[in-house]
Amino acid sequence: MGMNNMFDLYNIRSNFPIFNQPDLPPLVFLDNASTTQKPTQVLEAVNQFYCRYNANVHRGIYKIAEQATEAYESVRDKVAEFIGTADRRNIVFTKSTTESINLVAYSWARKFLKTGDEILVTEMEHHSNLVPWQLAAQHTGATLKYIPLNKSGSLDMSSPERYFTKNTKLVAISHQSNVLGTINSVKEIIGYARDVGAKTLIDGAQFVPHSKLDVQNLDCDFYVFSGHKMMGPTGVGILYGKADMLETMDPFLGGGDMILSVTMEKAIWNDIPYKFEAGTPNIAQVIGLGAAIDFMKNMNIDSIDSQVRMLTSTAVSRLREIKGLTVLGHENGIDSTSVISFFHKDIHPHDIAHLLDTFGISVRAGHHCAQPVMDKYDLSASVRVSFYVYNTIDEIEQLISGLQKTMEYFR
Amino acid sequence: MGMNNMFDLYNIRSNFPIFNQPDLPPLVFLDNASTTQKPTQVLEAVNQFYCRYNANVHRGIYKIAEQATEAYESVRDKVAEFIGTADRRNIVFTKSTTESINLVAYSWARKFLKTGDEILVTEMEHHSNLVPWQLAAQHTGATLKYIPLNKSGSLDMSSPERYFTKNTKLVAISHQSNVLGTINSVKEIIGYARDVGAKTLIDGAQFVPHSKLDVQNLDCDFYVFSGHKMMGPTGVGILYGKADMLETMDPFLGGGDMILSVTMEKAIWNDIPYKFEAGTPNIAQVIGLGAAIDFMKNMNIDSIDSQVRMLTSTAVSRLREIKGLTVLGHENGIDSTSVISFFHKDIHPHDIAHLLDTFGISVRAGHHCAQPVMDKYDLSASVRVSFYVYNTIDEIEQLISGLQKTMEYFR
Amino acid sequence: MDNLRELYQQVILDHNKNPRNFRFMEDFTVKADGHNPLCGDKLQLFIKIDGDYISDISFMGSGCAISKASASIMTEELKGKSIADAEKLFKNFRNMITSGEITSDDIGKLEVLTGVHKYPSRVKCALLAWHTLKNILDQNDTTTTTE
Amino acid sequence: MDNLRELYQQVILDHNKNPRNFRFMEDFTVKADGHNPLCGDKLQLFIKIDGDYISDISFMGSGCAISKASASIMTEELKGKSIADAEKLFKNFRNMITSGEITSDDIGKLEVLTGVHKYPSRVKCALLAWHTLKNILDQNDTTTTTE
Ligand SMILES: Cc1ncc(COP(=O)(O)O)c(C=O)c1O
Ligand SMILES: Cc1ncc(COP(=O)(O)O)c(C=O)c1O
Ligand code: FES
Ligand code: FES
Repeated sequence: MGMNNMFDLYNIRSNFPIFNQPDLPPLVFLDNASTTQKPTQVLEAVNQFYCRYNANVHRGIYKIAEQATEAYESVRDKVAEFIGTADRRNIVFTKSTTESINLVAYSWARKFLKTGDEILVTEMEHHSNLVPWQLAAQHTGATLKYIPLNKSGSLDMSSPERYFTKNTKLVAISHQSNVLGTINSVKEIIGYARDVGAKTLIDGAQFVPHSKLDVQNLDCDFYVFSGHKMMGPTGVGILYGKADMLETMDPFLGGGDMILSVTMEKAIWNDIPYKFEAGTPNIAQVIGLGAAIDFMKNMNIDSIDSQVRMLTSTAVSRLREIKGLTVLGHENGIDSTSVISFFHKDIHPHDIAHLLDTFGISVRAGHHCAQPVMDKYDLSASVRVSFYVYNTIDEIEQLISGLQKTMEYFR
Repeated sequence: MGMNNMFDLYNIRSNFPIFNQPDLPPLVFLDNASTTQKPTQVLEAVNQFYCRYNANVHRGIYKIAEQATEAYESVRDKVAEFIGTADRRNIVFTKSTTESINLVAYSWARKFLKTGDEILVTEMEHHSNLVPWQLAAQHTGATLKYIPLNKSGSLDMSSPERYFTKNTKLVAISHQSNVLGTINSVKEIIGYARDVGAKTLIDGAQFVPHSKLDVQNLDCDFYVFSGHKMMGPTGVGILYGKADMLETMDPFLGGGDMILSVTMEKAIWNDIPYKFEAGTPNIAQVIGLGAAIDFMKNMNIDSIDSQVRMLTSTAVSRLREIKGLTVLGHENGIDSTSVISFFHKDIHPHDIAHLLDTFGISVRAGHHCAQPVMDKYDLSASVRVSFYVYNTIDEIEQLISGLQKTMEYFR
Repeated sequence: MDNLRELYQQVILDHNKNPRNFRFMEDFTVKADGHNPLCGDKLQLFIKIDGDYISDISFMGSGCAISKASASIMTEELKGKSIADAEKLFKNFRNMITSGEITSDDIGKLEVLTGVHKYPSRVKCALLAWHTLKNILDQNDTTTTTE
Repeated sequence: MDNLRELYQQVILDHNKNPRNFRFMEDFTVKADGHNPLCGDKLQLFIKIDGDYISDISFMGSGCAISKASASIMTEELKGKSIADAEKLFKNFRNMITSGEITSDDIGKLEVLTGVHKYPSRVKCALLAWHTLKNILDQNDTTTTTE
């Protein structure tokens, strides 16, 4: 184990029941960019809710309803603090990153964009940060433009004036690529956007799970991420929005809790963030997310970051030693971590993933919901491994030996 | 206990951890229309997922990803069978009833409605089945009309020709009122709608938890309900839609999993129901819903129905004996169950609910997200009690004595 | 029952039953409407101002015991007070009702409402009349400064 | 490794490495494109029909070992067969690949693919070539009947 491994790994893994099932084969889980495993603390928080104070929020005045409301709302404070804003009204709970992005696409973009306006994305986006803008563009007459990707794995920022123009109204980019692991210079990009008066949305689904985020410092208009990729339950996403942006937006879903008063003819919207949280929210999931954030804070986000970086750089080196394998991106001078995609000159990615699975190693094969990235490399698919804080150097060795056996088998 | 109580109540309650916390005061939970308690079986299913095969669905080819996909998709079959359709493509998973309704409002109503068209709702709707249509009407130029409510608690169907016209394009009504407990004659209403060529959406959030549903027999176009009101986890809703309806609709959320292929310029939609399930779904919650349905089937839905009816009619009689209290609806000849709203001539509903809480009884006070119903009765709020299968006659007696003490206190 | 006494003190029940200054006012200087969206309850507040002083104050409307008692005691406390003192009392009261702590002895009979802070859903009830008052005072401020 | 053998039998590895009839055809009667949206892989199938018989058949494209082997064995099995027999084989094969059961002995070398049914995500791989074939046959049917 590396020098900069400041974790007692045995101790961390002991918090995750899935790694400690006596009747199951050991799990080498290397698909963390897709979803992460959950520590006992998160499952406990969810169970405590269901077993001790399960009630709907915001409306009940009896004890467990007040308790549920307080627990739910306290996670809003927790998320706000975690990402660096003092204003709890900035935090809207959704079901996923995907819903967060669509909320902005419907309630902001469809309201404010028009023919001639431009939405700027990148060629590196997950479909969730691409398709909603295609739909919004179609609907409003706006045009979708994109910053191209270099084969080295970073965005081509050689001539920003080509992409950031007076027509650019929204810049929607990922903080980190879910295929290449590249971390984009979002601060610089937000600066370009501000210079031309464009609003910004940052997709942090891959970044937040292992890196310190400070939205105030970034000064983006919107920031989105998912709970399930940072040890939280499935079914909860976050939308951060500047208060003045959220104020000007139309509501997204109509229903209970998002209105102040309703007659048969019309409704008056509730204040932000409640205006955007219609219906019974994902209460248990939000509470679970709170426990995940506590867990991350206890571990210390910088330690998570360096552990994941250590694993990533080790794996990149080891993978590059294998003949016939090509690793995408991760070139010198590019900030990248946690996610590594590669392909073999002769063996199809799905066959590799399948064989690794028979050795007990879970990796992803496919386009990773980012077909334009695959197109860039003229691939239909790649193999992807992605790390989280509970992974170990030993698991990387198992991966390498699994790959060697696979190549042997297919020789 | 009544003759028609075919339950071993002790046994049923023993499945619900929240009723068996030695260090907490006993919980008399009478706010089941808001959300229900969860049996161990549901919590176990969720925990088993997180502890044994937590992975994202639809994309992974490794073992636990296949297992997760199979578990998630098998609930689709289960729901289909449970509500009476043979076609799994009819079942879309959402986060709530509210999202299900909004999905139809965005993807169907906003696409197909235009000025002059009419959306028909009722004066009895939950805000979730009202506000989305107000928004859709505003957006398309369509007009919102409504079937009025009689003070007796039922819809005024005396002259249907006034509401169902050649302009009526959509009829969106609740199967059961969440304030009055009234079950509407939806089959008749769907018939009227069909006669004028209108599509139909039935909000079954209150109905499905305790009654047998057969969508094929109803022949509605859409049917929506929530998992958390039928012992399932928070964060999962269901949209049933006829296949030809779902086919013609635009997608709702754009993102991963809802497309077949994407270039920077355009996307090709996936087949139904996947076209409507963008992003990482609420996997654990759907799996929990599956366990809730199993639990209901084991109990037998008809037994649940008669138990809830027995509790309701007992409570209505007992409440009507109290001087100064008025029960809304539940008149002779009106089919009603599970939910009872009432008010006291001198004591504010919130004070009643608060005092009952100090006696350990959880009831709801307010407008129950159905202000038009309150307006009808010239009330700003009512007290609402609502039963589920684990409630007991003894709890009704505690409610009655709590009310008596409250009146004493406020005399 | 002990929990109960904590919130619904005898004084509160009394004000609920017999609210003071619960009447329309014809010759008010300013009036404002208050609305608690959580429950739908509404309140109307009337104030007659003489120079810098509140010479008369009354209210009407529907509401729970907490909101009625809070409004009733408020009118009792404010009658004859200066506008500056009313502002001060608003701050002290809001502070007490959200924290449960009494940081100033200038709180008068309002002390009976201390228990409310334990019930977040009822804090808005206790504040309804006060927020309506605040609206009036801010209005009046504006009028004063623009005169 | 035992699990492994179940799916990736030696025959499959061989067909993957040396796919039979893996070539363009110039003088085809019909051709069709297949696409597996799950992975993005694409396949092109060419058929030359003489009367009711498949006189030549070939394929091109990218794909995993399962899809390639499945396509390769399919072409071997179909060459020289009648269209009716091809239809029958399609049904038998689809049945085997989804259920894992061989209900007809008319399945030939395709038996090596039985293991696939245990892996739902790979069933589409094995069916890619066959679905493309089915498209062609249905096309051809139409042509036949409208003549
Ligand atoms: C009749 C009815 N419709 C819709 C809803 C909204 O359900 P959810 O909050 O789960 O979206 C409710 C819940 O109270 C309801 O009772
Ligand atoms: C960069 C990025 N954006 C968006 C998403 C979508 O997240 P979710 O599926 O939780 O909505 C993902 C998940 O894979 C992602 O990696
Ligand atoms: S409940 Fe309405 S003001 Fe108290
Ligand atoms: S993985 Fe593409 S066809 Fe098998």
